[in-house]
Amino acid sequence: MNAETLVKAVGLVTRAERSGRGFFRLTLHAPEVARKVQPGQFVMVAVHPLVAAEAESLVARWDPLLRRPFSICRADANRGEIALMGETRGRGSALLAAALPGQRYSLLGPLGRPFRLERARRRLLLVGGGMGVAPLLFAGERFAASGHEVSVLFGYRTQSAVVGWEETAAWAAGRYLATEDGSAGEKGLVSDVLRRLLAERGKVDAILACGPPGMLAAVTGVAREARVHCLVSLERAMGCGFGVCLSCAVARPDGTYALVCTDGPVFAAEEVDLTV
Amino acid sequence: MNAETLVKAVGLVTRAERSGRGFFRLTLHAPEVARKVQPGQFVMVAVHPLVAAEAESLVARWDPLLRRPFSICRADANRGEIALMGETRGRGSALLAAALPGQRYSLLGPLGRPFRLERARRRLLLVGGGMGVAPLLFAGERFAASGHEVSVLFGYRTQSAVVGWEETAAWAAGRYLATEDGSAGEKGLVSDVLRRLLAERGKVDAILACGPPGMLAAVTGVAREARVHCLVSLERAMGCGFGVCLSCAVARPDGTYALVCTDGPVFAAEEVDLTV
Amino acid sequence: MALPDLSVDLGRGLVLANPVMTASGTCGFGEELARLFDLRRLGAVVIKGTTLRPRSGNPPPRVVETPAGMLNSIGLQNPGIDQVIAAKIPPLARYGVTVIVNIAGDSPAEYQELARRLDGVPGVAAIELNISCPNVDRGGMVIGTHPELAAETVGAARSVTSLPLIVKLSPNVTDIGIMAQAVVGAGADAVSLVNTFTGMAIDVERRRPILARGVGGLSGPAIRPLAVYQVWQVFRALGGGRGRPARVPIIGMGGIMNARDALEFILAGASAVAVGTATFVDPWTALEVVEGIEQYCRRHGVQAVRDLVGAAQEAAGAEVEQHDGEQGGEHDGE
Amino acid sequence: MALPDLSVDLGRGLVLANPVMTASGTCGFGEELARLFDLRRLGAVVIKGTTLRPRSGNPPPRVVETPAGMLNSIGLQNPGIDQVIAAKIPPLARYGVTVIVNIAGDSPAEYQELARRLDGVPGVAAIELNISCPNVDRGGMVIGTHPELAAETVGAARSVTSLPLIVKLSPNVTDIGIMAQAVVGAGADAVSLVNTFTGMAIDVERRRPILARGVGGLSGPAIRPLAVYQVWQVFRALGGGRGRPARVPIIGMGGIMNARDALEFILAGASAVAVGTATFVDPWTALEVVEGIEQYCRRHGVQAVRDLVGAAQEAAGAEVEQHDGEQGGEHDGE
Ligand SMILES: Cc1cc2nc3c(=O)[nH]c(=O)nc-3n(C[C@H](O)[C@H](O)[C@H](O)COP(=O)(O)OP(=O)(O)OC[C@H]3O[C@@H](n4cnc5c(N)ncnc54)[C@H](O)[C@@H]3O)c2cc1C
Ligand SMILES: Cc1cc2nc3c(=O)[nH]c(=O)nc-3n(C[C@H](O)[C@H](O)[C@H](O)COP(=O)(O)OP(=O)(O)OC[C@H]3O[C@@H](n4cnc5c(N)ncnc54)[C@H](O)[C@@H]3O)c2cc1C
Ligand SMILES: Cc1cc2nc3c(=O)[nH]c(=O)nc-3n(C[C@H](O)[C@H](O)[C@H](O)COP(=O)(O)O)c2cc1C
Ligand SMILES: Cc1cc2nc3c(=O)[nH]c(=O)nc-3n(C[C@H](O)[C@H](O)[C@H](O)COP(=O)(O)O)c2cc1C
Ligand code: FES
Ligand code: FES
Repeated sequence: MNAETLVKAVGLVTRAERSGRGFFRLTLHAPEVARKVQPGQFVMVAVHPLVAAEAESLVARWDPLLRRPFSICRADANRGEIALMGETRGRGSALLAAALPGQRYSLLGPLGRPFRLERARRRLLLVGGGMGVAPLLFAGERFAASGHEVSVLFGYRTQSAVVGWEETAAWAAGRYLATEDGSAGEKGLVSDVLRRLLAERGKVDAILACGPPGMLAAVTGVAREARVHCLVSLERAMGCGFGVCLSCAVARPDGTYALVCTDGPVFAAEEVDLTV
Repeated sequence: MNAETLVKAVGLVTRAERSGRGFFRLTLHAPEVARKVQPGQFVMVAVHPLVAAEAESLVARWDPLLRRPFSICRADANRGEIALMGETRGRGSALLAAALPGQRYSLLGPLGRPFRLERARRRLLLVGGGMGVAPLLFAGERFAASGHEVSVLFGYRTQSAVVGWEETAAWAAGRYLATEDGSAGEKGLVSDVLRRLLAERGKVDAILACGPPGMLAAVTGVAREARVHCLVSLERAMGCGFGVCLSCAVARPDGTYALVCTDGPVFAAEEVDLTV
Repeated sequence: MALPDLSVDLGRGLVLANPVMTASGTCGFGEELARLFDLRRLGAVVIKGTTLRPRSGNPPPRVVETPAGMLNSIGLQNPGIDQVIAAKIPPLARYGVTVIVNIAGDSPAEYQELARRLDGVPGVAAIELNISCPNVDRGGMVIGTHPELAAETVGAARSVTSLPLIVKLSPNVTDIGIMAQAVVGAGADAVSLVNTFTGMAIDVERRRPILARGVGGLSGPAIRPLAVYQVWQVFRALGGGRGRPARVPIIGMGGIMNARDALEFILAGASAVAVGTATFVDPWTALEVVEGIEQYCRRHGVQAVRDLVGAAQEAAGAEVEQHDGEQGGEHDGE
Repeated sequence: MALPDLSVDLGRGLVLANPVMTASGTCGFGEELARLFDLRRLGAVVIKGTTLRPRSGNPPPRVVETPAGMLNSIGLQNPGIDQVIAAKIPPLARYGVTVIVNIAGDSPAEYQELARRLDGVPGVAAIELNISCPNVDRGGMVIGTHPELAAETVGAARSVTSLPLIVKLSPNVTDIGIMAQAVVGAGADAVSLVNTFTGMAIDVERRRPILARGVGGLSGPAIRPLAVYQVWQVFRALGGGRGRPARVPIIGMGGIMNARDALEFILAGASAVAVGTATFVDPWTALEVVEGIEQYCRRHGVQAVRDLVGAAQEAAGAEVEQHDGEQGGEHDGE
């Protein structure tokens, strides 16, 4: 954990975009978080909008009780803004999807270990699945700005599930899109496309991957075979987000557990056992 | 209970007014309720705004759990609108105070027995204390429109607590204002002012009263002494609002209990024992 | 696919059209709900706890809201068994509603007398014995927490009626499985659980309990995980397991707000469920639970809802098993 | 007015600057919170449950959110007592934090060994015995639900250490007052309650319990009314009453989210409180509870927080009294 940097901040919604399929994207004014956050980090968001300051102490709403982890997909220190993108899965995300401009949300963050790469790893391939593209968008933009050559391979179930793809055009050197049903881009699983790309395109210095568990297991397998350094960003149910509840356990190869919130969410592929 | 008329309706906030002191007034588009409601009736309001219909089933927010009773203070059948006014007391009212135009709230209603008066009782005096003026505003407007002569005597703690007073000008024949500290209108308790008014002004055919328990006890005492017919609208903590939980008990003179939600909230003063 | 079969057999001839009932004390005597929807669409209606003599109930405040729940101490306000038989049951019965009468007494003898008066009353489908009342005869011992007293009470009622007897268990015990075994041994045809958990809320400004009587019973979503687990335990204590039904049917309740919640109870081992506090929030909840269960069955290709009873027990791995011993299945104490 | 005196004496020389601690298992070993605020501003820090040997914990999922609460089955993941003594306690102790070590074992002998190793360790202010673990020696009997086993366990620990012993009681019992009496009789200097309530959540789509181990412990605001009542009961069972303190101090917890909630416990009879799940939602909660209690004392002209302990018991009328007998104070069963 970059605990030194953890703050409790108020995020004022300046923009709330929604799509029919339960996708949402919130732009929040939260200057301190925007200044500190690094790609790969996340915030714990309280899903109830704050009420007027003088009434906040009265308003105990404990259901849902726990904050929800969301990756930061963009940060603009100058404007003091961060962006989150999400999809409606359960009750917490459904509540956030209903956020309106002008509402304020309590945030804890930035949390977790960011994507860290030596400068020498110049050619990066970001491999994202579904909503897993969120932290990669932030990482891609920042690594491209600091001189890396960044390509993206994003996979989705179907065309209407494509999210975050357009904005990669601004900074990605190569862009590969796949859908499971072939309704957009190439037909197939990202791991299969990845295998072919690594064979055809030649050298990649590091893969940064985020997505559903099955996809990550497959992608890390391909990377291992191809001996490409691979960082994965993991998602686990989180109670606290800062290392005290021990709920976000992920198995290490030796059978002990790491914590996704403080040891991760970004791990080197070999640090974790994604098969259990 | 006018159970025949109970519906579950969605109220769309068309206007949300707030004052610094935690007062709020919500105008809701809820045509069916607006059409059916009679003065003295109330609605049970779920304090969580509804989310998008397709997500509503996902979003179980059970804290606060219970709906909150609010009197209807205005109804416009033509526009399909009702109005509620309230003050921030605890968590439910604090949440409603934060309502924004465009949000939708679930309502059950209209509920309870309305103010009922024979036509012969022409001269009415509405005696309200604090937020208790809410149902009286609706009653005053309607009774005035149907040919009664309606006067108002509203009492508040202090000037900044005055609420709903201005709008009585449109229909009230006589208007008396009192504050405990004398910062607006006459200085004193409504019950004292009432005693004097009844002595000075002569005949009143019925008193309609609503306000805090102490005030109601005093007002009904004065009415009894003066032998004026008196209807009171009571408030009690309510679990359901439609007669099934038995939580809203109010003592009858014989020691048994009446239910405020279905036997009331409007009672003839002699039906209830306000001293216990 | 054919309509899923929602019917459930609760023993001694008590067959419900579907597994959803209202919980006692949360639907009065059915009058208010009957104005809102056709009560015959529910499996059964369990009416307000009825005592030998009329009771006017406790002084207010009688309820206080707590996080995702509420405490109540209504005090069994009811018009007494004779009035219930004379005036409350007939209209429901005439209409064809399946009526279950919840009774409460101070002693085994009182339960017996209540059961005797109900035996043979037209339209009464079953009796539910609410055994969480303090036993005055036994110096304040609580029938619902003492297996022998509970068994004695059930036996007393059993001896005077041929109506199906459902025994409603208190959750305020170390091992609810032992209570279930005791009442089944004494002749209960079914068990229902949970009744409310004892709790208290304090007004910190006035420095006193909020409820006039101090303590109250906690209901609502807050208790759902506790209630689901107690149903799970009782199912096992009554011999239920992978593919094996429990010795008698279980009626599960506690915080059911929608069909998903109801299915948790059924999958844990309940043959039927009851909707309580949710009715206060939305009077149509029980009906929506019926519809939601039917939709779930269709969506999952389940032919009969009884095929779901205890199904989560079958799926549960060895770890749950091992965890869940005779003594009530403590988790490891965090 | 002078600053209110917030200090509390928990017996055997354990005096805290204020009545607020963190609850075991909800603040790790203090490292994360220490980066956020000065832990010396809390009465004490109770560190994660520690066992004889290191434990890697249960497979995930380990937590599931429930209405206003959460179920956990972490599985006592901890590095083992030797590592805790060598690496976890010293930094906290050096810093001047009051450290209470929570220990968990499988048998009285294991608790004894844990207590023996902690005796004399610099910086350990007290030991909290978490007795809700299944007892493997006694065929799965649970120490926390059997008065004799609990007493034996406390006696075993008592015989090897002069440190203050706090015994953490399980709420999953019919009468927590009896448990409290048993452990106090065996030498406990204080009791803490409640630990989590056993519960379960079922994934209805997959038809299996959500937690990998099936059952879990319920914590959070949902349980607060139950926990407040259990503190109320224990206060009485230990002889507390109008103006009389309990025989040993009580540490109350269960769903405390803010100072108001903490005051409910104090007014019910707790001398100190612990903040658990709330820390997950807001890591500064415990600190805010200290400040809120101080403000409350000022606002109400309370000179010492100990004057508030059990104050709601004094206010409670005869009805609460009458209701709240030896047997654990059932309400009337609604
Ligand atoms: C580091 C990190 C970063 C993340 N970044 C993002 C991001 O950028 N964007 C994003 O969209 N997500 C992200 N996530 C995932 C996100 O946190 C989760 O989607 C979110 O927490 C889900 O919360 P919820 O309340 O919507 O769902 P929950 O209510 O927690 O439920 C999740 C699912 O489980 C089901 N469920 C819950 N209880 C039961 C039950 N008893 N029976 C049956 N089903 C049940 C629900 O229906 C739902 O489908 C991230 C997660 C992590 C750990
Ligand atoms: C028929 C009827 C009509 C009504 N009409 C109106 C109306 O038109 N306008 C209006 O404003 N109101 C009206 N009311 C009153 C309104 O319903 C209540 O003010 C409202 O329900 C309060 O809800 P709440 O959630 O804000 O407060 P609650 O959370 O219910 O709490 C009320 C108060 O008790 C305190 N409290 C709760 N629990 C505790 C505790 N454990 N310890 C200490 N304190 C505690 C809270 O802090 C708060 O101050 C009406 C009531 C009825 C019955
Ligand atoms: C206001 C109220 C009154 C109740 N009255 C009774 C009763 O008379 N008899 C009884 O057996 N249970 C009674 N109960 C308990 C409910 O039937 C049910 O067991 C309990 O509330 C748990 O279900 P729920 O969480 O869905 O409400 C009552 C519950 C409430 C909330
Ligand atoms: C994730 C988690 C882990 C816990 N671990 C322990 C533990 O190791 N030892 C213990 O005695 N209690 C443990 N507890 C129980 C808490 O200390 C506390 O008793 C309980 O959670 C009730 O308080 P709360 O509602 O404020 O959380 C744990 C609780 C949680 C939520
Ligand atoms: S989420 Fe709490 S330790 Fe990781
Ligand atoms: S509020 Fe439920 S009966 Fe009146």
